[in-house]
Amino acid sequence: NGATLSGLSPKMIHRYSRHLLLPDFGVEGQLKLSKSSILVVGAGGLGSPVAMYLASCGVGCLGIVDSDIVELNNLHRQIIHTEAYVGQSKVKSAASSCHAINSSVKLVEHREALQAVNALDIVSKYDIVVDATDNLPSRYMISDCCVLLDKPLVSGAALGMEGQLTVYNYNGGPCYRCLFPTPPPSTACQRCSDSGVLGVVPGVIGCLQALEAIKVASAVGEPLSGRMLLFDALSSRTRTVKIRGRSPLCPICGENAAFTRENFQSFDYENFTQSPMSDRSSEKLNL
Amino acid sequence: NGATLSGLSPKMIHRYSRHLLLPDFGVEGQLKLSKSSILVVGAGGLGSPVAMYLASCGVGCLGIVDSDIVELNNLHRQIIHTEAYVGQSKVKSAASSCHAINSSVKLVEHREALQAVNALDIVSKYDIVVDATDNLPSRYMISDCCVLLDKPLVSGAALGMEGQLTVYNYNGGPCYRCLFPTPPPSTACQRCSDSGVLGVVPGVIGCLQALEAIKVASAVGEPLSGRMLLFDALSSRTRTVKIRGRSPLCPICGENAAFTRENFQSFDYENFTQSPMSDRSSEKLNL
Amino acid sequence: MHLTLEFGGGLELLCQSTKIHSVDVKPKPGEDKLAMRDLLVWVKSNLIKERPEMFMKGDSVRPGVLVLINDCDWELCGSLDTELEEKDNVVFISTLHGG
Amino acid sequence: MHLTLEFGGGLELLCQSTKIHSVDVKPKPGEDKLAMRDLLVWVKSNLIKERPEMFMKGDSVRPGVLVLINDCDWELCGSLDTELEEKDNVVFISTLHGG
Ligand SMILES: [Zn+2]
Ligand SMILES: [Zn+2]
Repeated sequence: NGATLSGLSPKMIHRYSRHLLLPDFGVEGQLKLSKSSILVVGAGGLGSPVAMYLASCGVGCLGIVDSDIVELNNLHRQIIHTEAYVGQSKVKSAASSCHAINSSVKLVEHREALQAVNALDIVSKYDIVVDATDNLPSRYMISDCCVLLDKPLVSGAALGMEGQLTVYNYNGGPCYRCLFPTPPPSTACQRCSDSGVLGVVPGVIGCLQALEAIKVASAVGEPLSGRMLLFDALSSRTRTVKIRGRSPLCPICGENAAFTRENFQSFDYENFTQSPMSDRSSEKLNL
Repeated sequence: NGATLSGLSPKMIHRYSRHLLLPDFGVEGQLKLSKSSILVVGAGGLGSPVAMYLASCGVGCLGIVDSDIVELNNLHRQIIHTEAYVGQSKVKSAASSCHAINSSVKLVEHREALQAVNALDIVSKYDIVVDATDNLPSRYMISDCCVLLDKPLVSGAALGMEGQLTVYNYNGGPCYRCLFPTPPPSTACQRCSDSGVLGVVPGVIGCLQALEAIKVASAVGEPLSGRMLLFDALSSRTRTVKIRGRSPLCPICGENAAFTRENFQSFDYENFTQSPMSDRSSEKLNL
Repeated sequence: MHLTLEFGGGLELLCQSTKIHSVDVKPKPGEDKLAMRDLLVWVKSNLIKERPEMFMKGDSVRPGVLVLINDCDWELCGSLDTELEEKDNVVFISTLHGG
Repeated sequence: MHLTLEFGGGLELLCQSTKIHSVDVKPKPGEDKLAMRDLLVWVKSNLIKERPEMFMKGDSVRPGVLVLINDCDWELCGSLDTELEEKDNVVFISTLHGG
């Protein structure tokens, strides 16, 4: 077995032994994982378990992008941050936690907001993108960017007592715009800061996002492409539904799409969705 | 609203604001959570997210019981432990992580194996028990103990690419023995150390266990009693199935059950299941 | 025709926070079939108690709402023209953006 | 009779690691119904390729295996005597203990 283990050091063989034992994963899955690079957009409720599980499982390179600062009211769900980091950069805090779990993973800290002007540069350095953001304009922007750069996108969302999960732009599957060509009215766009969220709900969805990213990176199993998982925490019911495929008419990924990198960089996503990317100005609690 | 907020300090109102905003949870849910005490049995793959999410969400008292030492090959899935704690007590490591996330939670460290001789003493101090162990005799022992002390039991398991979850002994629902009166042949009892486990699979199940514990503690939603969630990571499929209710003939929780605390304390669970509680002697990797 | 209708992602707030509705819906007089187009009108009149513009826009659902018939995106089976069958399950779910 | 049989929790290893089996099973000659009792015998002869004692014990499944008929514990609908119907889904799943 010396040959098949090449590429894994004795320390890796020990650390990941429970993965290597898996017939469906094994040495090949671990090697692919160790060569993959994954970008996590958002170090919040979803990003916390995503980054921690991707670090612990041994991806080669893990990038984290976020411009936010850790606040006390994040800690009820954002388990990657500790009280000691309140007031400091979320990316710095998240990278520190990931490094403590697995110092052999290369961590890249992007302490800035992912926006149309910098997204192509940042995303192009990774194989897979995980959307762990909390707002609508970022979701359109990340999906468009992933189509332009041909990167699979693991997209999760959580609000209140519900969560949703799917993989976009994978293996000929749909992009976010194929499903949602027109943004919803801005009055329909609730955030965790407006409506609340039970802390462990993004935990469940974030773990499932990490799983999908691992499956894509290691080429194991069937990723949730063309399917969407819907989770209701109150009833503990989950359904996996079949969703539409890539739309030939999609303005971004369709057959005659004429959306260029230049179009992307100058596209005003906040105006398109009538919704802001950052909610720090709207933080309030009405009881 | 001063009256309904009584019991929550201004700092708690700030920290848990995203919970308080939830119509289905709110101040009442948070207050109940802050008054609850939960015991997590096992600080491993399942126990990691369970303890972290229960600490972050603000339970009043969190007990963790485990006699194991952190090993490097735990870290691919046990995200509560860092490299710095390899060689040290899992309970010490887990409590330290939970304290860093939320210093207002009372943490109780039980650095010992939960066994028939000490289980009644330890479990009686808590309202809810989470079974996050990795072996069959512990599962029977914990369930029997929870029946004797009338504690709801949130039970999760993960192996390979699959996970299972249910709540036992809740509101007249079944106990573990109602479902599995006879132990399986010991050759059917695989562990993570024998067969491997994809690290994020106990992550998914552990988050779902934390959710069920939160629902029971806060009296919100429908806990998974009389139902079982089955998760297949390869296909990302989940099914929630209806399982049998409490069996009138159950030797532990049935109508004519004569199983006493004395019987419990002298019951040999390892002999009953023909399977050991600790697997440290059998640690090996055959590639 | 007996149908199970489910609302999620916040749409349940439009119908008094009830997520699952077990309903009987009759086809329009003179017709023997019920299309999704007709069901939407029925839902708007019978179940939606507030802000109907958060449910419908024109004769379809508003942008951002997924419609699933028996766990399958209605875009795959005819959208507004889909003809419903006895015991069908129809889910209306608003897409979430939080995290 | 067309049935979908699923194996999980490690039981799929007994049938060449295939989790989902779409099968046609005939009732015994002279009978017009198929009971779970008969299905178990059919599965043991036709799908189980190794260690049959990990699937059955006596005329039922071995301890530690849950049987679900259309997502419902077979203990709730007659166990071995349950009569199957066209297109039923039967799951055999071994309980897990790992963590
Ligand atoms: Zn598209
Ligand atoms: Zn019982």
